[in-house]
Amino acid sequence: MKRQKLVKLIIGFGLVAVLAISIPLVSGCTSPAATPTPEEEPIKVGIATTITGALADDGRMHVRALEMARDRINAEGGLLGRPVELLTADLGNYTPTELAAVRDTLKSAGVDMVNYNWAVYPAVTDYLMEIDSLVMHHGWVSVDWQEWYDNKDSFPYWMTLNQTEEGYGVPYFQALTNPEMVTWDFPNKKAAIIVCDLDYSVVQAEWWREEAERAGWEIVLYEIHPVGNVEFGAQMAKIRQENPAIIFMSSVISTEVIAAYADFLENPTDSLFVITWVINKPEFWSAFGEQADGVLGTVPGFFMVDSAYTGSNPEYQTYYAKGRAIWDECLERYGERPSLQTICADDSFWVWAEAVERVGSVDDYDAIMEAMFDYPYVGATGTYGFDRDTHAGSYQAGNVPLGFYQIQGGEVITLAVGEGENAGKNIEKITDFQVPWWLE
Amino acid sequence: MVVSKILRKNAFMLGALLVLALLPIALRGNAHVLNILSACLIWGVVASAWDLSIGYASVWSFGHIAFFVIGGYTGAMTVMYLGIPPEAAIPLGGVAAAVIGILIALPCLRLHGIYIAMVTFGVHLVLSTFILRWRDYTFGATGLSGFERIQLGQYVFSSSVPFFSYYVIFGVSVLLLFIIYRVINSTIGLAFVGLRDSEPFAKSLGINEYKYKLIVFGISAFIAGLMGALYTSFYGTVSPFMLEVSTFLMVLIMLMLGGLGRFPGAVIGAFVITVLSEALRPLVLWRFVILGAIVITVMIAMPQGLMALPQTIKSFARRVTQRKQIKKDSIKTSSI
Amino acid sequence: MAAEQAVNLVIVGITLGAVYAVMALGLSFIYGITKIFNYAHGAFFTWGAYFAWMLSSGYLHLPYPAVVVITVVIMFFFGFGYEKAFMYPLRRFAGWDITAIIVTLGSALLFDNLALALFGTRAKRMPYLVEGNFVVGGFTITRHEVVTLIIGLAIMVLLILFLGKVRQGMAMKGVAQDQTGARIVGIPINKIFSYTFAIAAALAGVSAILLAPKILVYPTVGWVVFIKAFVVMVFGGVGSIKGTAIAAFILAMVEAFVTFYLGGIWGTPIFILVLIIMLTIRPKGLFGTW
Amino acid sequence: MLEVDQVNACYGEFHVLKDVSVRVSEGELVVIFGPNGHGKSTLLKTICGLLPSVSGRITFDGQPITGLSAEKIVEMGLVYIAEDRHLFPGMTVLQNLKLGAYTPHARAKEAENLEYVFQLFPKLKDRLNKNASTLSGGEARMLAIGRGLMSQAKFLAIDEPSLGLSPIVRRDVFRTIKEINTGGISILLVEQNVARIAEMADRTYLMEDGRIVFEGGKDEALKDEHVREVFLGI
Repeated sequence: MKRQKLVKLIIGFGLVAVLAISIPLVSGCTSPAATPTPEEEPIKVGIATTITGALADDGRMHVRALEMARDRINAEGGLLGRPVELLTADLGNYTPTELAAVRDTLKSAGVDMVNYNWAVYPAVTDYLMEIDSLVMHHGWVSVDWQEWYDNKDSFPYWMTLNQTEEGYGVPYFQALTNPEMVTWDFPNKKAAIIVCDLDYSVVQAEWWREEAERAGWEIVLYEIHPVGNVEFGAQMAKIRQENPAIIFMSSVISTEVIAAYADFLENPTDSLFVITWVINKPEFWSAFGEQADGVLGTVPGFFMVDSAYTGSNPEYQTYYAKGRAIWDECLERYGERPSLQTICADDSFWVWAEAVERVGSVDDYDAIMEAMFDYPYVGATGTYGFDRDTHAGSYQAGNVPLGFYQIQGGEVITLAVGEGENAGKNIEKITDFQVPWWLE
Repeated sequence: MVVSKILRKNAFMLGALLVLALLPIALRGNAHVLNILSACLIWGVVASAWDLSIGYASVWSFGHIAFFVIGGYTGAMTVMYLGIPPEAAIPLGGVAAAVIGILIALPCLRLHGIYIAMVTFGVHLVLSTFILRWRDYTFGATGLSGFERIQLGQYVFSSSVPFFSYYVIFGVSVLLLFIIYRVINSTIGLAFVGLRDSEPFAKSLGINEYKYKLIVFGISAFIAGLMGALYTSFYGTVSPFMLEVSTFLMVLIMLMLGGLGRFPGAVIGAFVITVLSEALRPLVLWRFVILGAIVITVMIAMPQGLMALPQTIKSFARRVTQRKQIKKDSIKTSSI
Repeated sequence: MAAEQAVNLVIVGITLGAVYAVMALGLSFIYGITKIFNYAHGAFFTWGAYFAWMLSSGYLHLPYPAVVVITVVIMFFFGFGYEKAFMYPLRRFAGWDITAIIVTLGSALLFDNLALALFGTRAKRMPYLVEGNFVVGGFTITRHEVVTLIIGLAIMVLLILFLGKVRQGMAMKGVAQDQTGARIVGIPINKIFSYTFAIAAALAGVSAILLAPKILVYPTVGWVVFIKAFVVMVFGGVGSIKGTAIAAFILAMVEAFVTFYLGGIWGTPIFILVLIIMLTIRPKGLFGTW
Repeated sequence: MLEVDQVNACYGEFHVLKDVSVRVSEGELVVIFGPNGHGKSTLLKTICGLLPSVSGRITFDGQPITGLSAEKIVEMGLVYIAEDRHLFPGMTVLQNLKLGAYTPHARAKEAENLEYVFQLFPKLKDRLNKNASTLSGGEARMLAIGRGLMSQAKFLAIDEPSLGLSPIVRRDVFRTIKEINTGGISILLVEQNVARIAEMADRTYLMEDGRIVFEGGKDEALKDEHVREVFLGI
């Protein structure tokens, strides 16, 4: 009897000991093996992004931008003569355990900057602030930014490239009904709105709806569906009955948009199919090929994907040249077009790199931020002048152009670009609108 | 004499507790590892509470992750909107979960097996709708964060203060595990097991099935909810992401890998799965493929779960020796 | 106009119902006959969809009838192999049914993530079985929906005939009702188990082919359908084909009408509420037999 | 016809059968007596392949059947009729009988066997389309035996056929068993109820605590002192 207990005891201790030993081994994986001499010690850039989970595609696009930027800068002799090293941490499905792991690994690795896309999940902001290094966030989601803004006194080192979410529902509706852009006689003034139950999408839809109602449109369907929903049969039944001139789908989840559009295609109505953010994602157009032709969308930031900029605006020509370079490199290196995520991540990296070069140090965060405030940065998606209060390069669709797109011939073509408060009314036309094939 | 007997009888558990209590010191407060250990403990308790229901009472509740999340939201929201001190909010999370647990137990009273599973899983499915709809208070899919945490002098209970927080979680976990242990070995626990093993017999002894179903739902939901509130307070955030299938799947695997109805098997399962899933993180996309393969292999090799490992070996050894003995005997008799 | 709306909704309900029913029958088959609750059934659906996708728009671009046949055959062997590899080795021990549950959990984890690792998160689109519409009177019905309904009903009729008239089917029913009894009369239990999984997997494959053009193919797509199939199985009562079919149609109609009138967000809650009310009246589902 | 030689078997960790040897010749009706829980049922289950044996040899019709699966043994014509019947409760009497003829071997003779079963149990014919769960105890017993016969049995291993039946029904059942036996099917019967069946048996065994403690020919059992002591309390 005694021996049995002893055996149990030994097994118990053994098990816990094995666990205890294995944990440090695990965490050991992330810490560098040798300490190089100070002058060639790499500058560490942490990437907090989604490698797995539903938004893995965005994460991949994000990481690609930084890989390209790293190689470019290292080929030119590094930043301040030091090589740049990337450290990717996976936000996965945003469970708290994962967030804590991201924070703990990046913090213990001692990163000099954290590059972060967006999560519509303010808790990520809380965790990234605890790393205590400079955070370059490339925006569009005000909840992430708002969480920082509410805590800005305790953590000043947060920079947001774009804080434009609320701005772009209104100009989007304006652009759609702008005869300069959409040359199609609307058969009626009815719109159906399908919204994904995420704050980001709901806010946009609300603004879009308000503007539509102000313009005298009738909203025949305003339907918020659960995140990840893929069955749109009932919604389409209603749409088929009402036959509205516009179907507006406000969702950032590509799967939802693809499913809804697939259902729509089964028996199309006399409507424009209008989407938001997903238009820039290769996920969407790769699912439909030519069948995606005619879908309209918008994305904040100057993002000329498949169409060339032939206008006269010299600023836009600069943006276009930069964006085109990244676009070509991405296509060559990864065999796939970039999404806006890629271009914006690139901008957010170079804003920082330029400021670091100017200051001559990576860890003097105050000086780096001062440099950002003082010198606007001209990137591939716009000119970013950082505001001392909001820490945002562009605020509420302010100084960064807004692009309106249509898929034509399987490619995302820019129809028009607008800027400022009247981004949808006062547009620069780039390409002719095509009446979607199902309306012909 | 009595002390030494208790010591000997629970050598395994006491040894494990001692190691867990001393580990942070040995690790010199390594934040990453301590947070993983804290997660192990939290999931260990949740899985054990769930085991109370599935393993001991054989009530196939699929609502325990929902109870966990309900506890989390209650904890966070009472602090945010009612200004209740965070220490008090944590047990409140448990109470809220227990109330919902008992409410959901009512339609389950007449049901069995998979039918209970479905009704309780219904809570899980419906909960996210309510969280999303009640946007004004729950902030929908964005989740809650930035609420007040427990503070003890200069120490804050948070995953960014791992050393202090680990001991808080350790203390609460040990207390709750002790309660679970006591429940298992009490008359209530015996009634659970009786109902599980032979319902007609248990009924003939005057054990009221309905009463015990309500009790088991109440206790296990309470513990799950309390841990949910603790988890929320520890990580400072709660969101409907927790209701995704992956969490449900992982905790159920922890529980069953350890062995159903074999306290503290669920805790061991939680440690193994949590540590493994952290250890496999560098594999990125292949991580859960490998984890799934490990789970399958382990279960095929050890069908009774990890907790039954010593027993499996023992009974295997006994069977082998028995067979040898029988063979020897029959040779003897046949030679006569 | 109101009539058209109602008809449209009924069509949505019926087609969805047919697919849920086929999926739920597979789940119910496995649970009824082998007493294993197969968590990996969603993964069966996912993989059925991926196989179909690979054969059609993904890589091989085969004609659709060939895709259907090959997918069903692949899924049949997938289910067969799954049982042989993961379930059969467990059966040497007492209490294996519990162990089997965790192995199905583990394989759900494995297969879902295998799809993720191999094909990425990006949703794949599948073409419709048949393109185009029928216009009957004032109503437009897509051909795909008609085909879905026909296939769904045909499968149910075939299964009823199989279980009632065919010796192998009766043997399956026998195993479901009394395993020892089945062994006594010489029914090979191991084979029956394997074929049960094989048939269930093939059914999951069929529902994947029918539903994937509408809801796409991505690594976690199976869970969406699995959960609905689970509700349908419980609602209809385990083991009853009739019950499953009726439950599938009722629930799909409820879902379609609720989504239409109250919004998509209320689909699931009402779905669950109907289930709970139903179970309070009949604790074993509509026609629970096994 | 059936030879059980030095068989040992375990139920979980309990050693139940200890060096059991039993023999049944062609056309014989052999009865094994013994108190409850002393391994009689385990012996039948071991013979029929429902339980594995640890050691020993079982041959049937001159072929070793140790370790064969239950379905192979049934196919050979050795059919087990369980004490707790194990009918298919959700199926009709006819469906139960048809499933009895599951093996290919039995399928060929299905009609013939069905005829024979109806001849033995005319009552079953009236209940053909009733669910098995609605049958009375005696009818269910008949159905169990009938289903066994449908398997084209050469040999029946019957476990306590009289359990839970009224004396009149019991007599009927025993008479039918004898009739089957005279029809040419060998039978190994396990029974607690000595008095009636012993008269019909060709040979008898007594099993106690997993061992065969007595073996005797026709009518010898009732004369044996030990048997009388154990069972008749004399």
